[in-house]
Amino acid sequence: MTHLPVLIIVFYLVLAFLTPLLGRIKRLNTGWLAIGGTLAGLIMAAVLAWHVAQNGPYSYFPGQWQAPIGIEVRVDALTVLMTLLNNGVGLMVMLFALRGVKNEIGEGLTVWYNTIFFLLMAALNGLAMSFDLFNVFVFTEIGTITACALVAIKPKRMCIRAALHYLILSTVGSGMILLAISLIYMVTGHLNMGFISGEIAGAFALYPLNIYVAMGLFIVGFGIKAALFPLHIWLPDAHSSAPAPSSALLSGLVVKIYIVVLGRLLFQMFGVGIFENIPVPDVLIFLAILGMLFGSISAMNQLEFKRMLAYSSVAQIGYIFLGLSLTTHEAMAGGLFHMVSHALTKSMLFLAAGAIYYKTGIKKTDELNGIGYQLPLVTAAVTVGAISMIGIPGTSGFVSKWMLAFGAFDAQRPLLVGVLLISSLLNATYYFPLISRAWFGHPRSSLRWDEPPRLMLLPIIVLMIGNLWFGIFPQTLRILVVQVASMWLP
Amino acid sequence: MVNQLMTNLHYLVAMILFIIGFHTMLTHSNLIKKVIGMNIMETGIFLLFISIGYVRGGSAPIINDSIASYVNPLPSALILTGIVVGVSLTAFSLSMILKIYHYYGTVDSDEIMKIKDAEE
Amino acid sequence: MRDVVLQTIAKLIIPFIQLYGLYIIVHGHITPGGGFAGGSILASSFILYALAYDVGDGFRRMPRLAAKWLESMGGLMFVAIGLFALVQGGNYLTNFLGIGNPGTILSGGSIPLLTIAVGIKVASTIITLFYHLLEEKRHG
Amino acid sequence: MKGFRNILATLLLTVMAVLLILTVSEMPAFGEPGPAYNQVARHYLERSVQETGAVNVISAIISDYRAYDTLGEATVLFTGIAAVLAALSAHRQKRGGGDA
Repeated sequence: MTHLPVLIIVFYLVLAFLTPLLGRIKRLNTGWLAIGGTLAGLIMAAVLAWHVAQNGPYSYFPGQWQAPIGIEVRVDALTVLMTLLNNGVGLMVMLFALRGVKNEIGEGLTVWYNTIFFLLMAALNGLAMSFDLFNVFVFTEIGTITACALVAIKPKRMCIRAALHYLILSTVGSGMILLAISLIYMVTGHLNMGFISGEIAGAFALYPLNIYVAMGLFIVGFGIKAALFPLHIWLPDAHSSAPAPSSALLSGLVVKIYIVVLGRLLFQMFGVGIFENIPVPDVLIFLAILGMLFGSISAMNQLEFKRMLAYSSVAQIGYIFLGLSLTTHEAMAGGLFHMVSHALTKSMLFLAAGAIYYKTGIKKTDELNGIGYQLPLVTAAVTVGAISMIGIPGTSGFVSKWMLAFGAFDAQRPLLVGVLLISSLLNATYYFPLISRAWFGHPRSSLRWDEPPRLMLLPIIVLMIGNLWFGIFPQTLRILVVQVASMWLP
Repeated sequence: MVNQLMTNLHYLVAMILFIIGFHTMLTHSNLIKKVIGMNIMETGIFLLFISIGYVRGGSAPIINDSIASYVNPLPSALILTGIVVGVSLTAFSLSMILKIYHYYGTVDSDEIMKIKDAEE
Repeated sequence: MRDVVLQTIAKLIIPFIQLYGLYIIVHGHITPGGGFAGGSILASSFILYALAYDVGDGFRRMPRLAAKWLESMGGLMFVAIGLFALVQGGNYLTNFLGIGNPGTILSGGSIPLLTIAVGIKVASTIITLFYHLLEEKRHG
Repeated sequence: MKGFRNILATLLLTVMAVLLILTVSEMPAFGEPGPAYNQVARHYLERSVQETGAVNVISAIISDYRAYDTLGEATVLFTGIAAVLAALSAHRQKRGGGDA
């Protein structure tokens, strides 16, 4: 049982190594392998969560070398949260991809698609539990390459350009992360986050610049990968041109894990105490607010549905960063809650966009008139997603914004509540016309009820129910995110 | 400060290499040059990391009774992994540049931007 | 391009390069080197062959399917060695074999095995990457 | 536009270069056993022969003490090849094709 954290990763790796070989068998559809594998991964994550709930957090040491000598794999509330989210959303996306990816990338590439998916899942789960700086770097690289490959795999020239843009910027980010790791290692002599946080006060007294520069490089490096506002320029192209399941994975999971890793580094390794000397949270709050406003305003001007969703992601990432950098329990919990909420909502919206494209070939928002007559269930899901993005009560988006607002009061920054309101209004200005057009617009052609295949519909519905569930019964998730927040704050 | 810089000349050179690589990546529009810049940048970081491990008078960490002092082995071991990561990234970006050249007939990112603008 | 001098020299030195690469891999735990260095040297011999002759000939020497198998097997071997330690009751990737007599080739427990796995992985990956990029360029 | 971008990049890099050089001037001295040469490095050097049996300490680190990283390294290689092959075969025999 204690081996589970590493077993999840090894399991995905074995599947990834086997998939290209099994793909040669004609009758075997590796899509089912992906679904089965992710289901098993989800079960393992659930057992791990149960284990942690019973026995509390623990550390696992591959190779039986204790922490400073070997690598530490940390299993705590954050690991539980992220592994459940990764495997859950991953399973839903793969259910959709069984039918919904061939039409975008072609039959022959599904084997490679599934291979890359398994590698991505290994990297995401690895990042969720890694407690060693260099190990974080290695998994970050696997995540970067696979994320770019998920975009590049679509045979459109737009995609290869977006993927290359993404890869080059991500590489700059990786370089900065490695440089930051070397600066930290130079003055502390450790790579384990726990031991670094023990040494950091002493190192800070002697070599403050090293620590400052390393922190800045970490923020910029992970900020590029997590699309923090001025560093988000790769995101709209990459997320909108990718195949629908890839967009859902990239937007729902990949961006989120880097935010979490950055949070772990800033709050668990550097510690909140260091912010007394340098106002990093204020800078992050400023960037988050700019991102919230800029993302929404850009989203209004987009004609393409997926592009609009991509810009909306920029705004939503702003909310998450806002919550994390307010550094109060409530706000941080709100930011993490919003992260889960956005992962569920945005992946559902991207899958719905994929389903609409699969059924009707529509990509533009102004062609969605009366789509609710043809695809009522998908449109219902889009509606729930939209009102969750706006933050109307009953959805998980409302709960997270409520928590964020309380957190802003806690932090004695009531002005931020106004920013939250303005940003929600901006969200409403582009999501409401979309919904009203979809339900009440004059349909272009047929009125026949014609939903996509059940296997594509199921994940969309499940994600919608998940969203509503956490909106109406937020208590379980709330307990988890509050635990993470109290782990990060003294 | 200059004294300190001269003592840390290895670190300084590594940092300058990092900046050169970064500058190449940001300002050159030729995609191949961007990849070259990426490799220069990585080399700078690798040099910095390796120099951290150096101890004056130390020899390579192959244990032998006749040797008194060794360099710090951990940075070397880590950079071995770093190099492999660099290889994968370079190969992937080169393969994408090949495809970009097939599609657009150029490897200049500014011209590619123009082609996109003309289409939309 | 077919050059007699190049081809003859390549033919002569390729076996030595390969032997050297294998030596570096197998002696990874007692001399400088290891899986990555040895694997690269091994791969360079195949790349030299492809450059001196032709990528098509290169693919005949190292068929795509074999490369695919080797890649997956290198990774799976690594994972399997790690998992074997679980069966032995240790944590994942614990060194489960005896440490032997340090300084000789049969020492270091599972370290040589892991080095060989990495060597296979690195060699096959570099060969495949290079061949495919070369082939793509030829068609392009 | 291009000139503006280059000026911006150069400015940004100048700031970064100054910061990094300042950092270098405050770093632990090169070649001395500084903070990085701590008990962890000593443990590797002093105990690796007894603990792992490998004379080459770097081998001992990459395939025993930190073998989990090496698993990641092997995976990065596999990822690289999967990504390259996916990108190459996705865009085969389609030249100059537009975005339809």
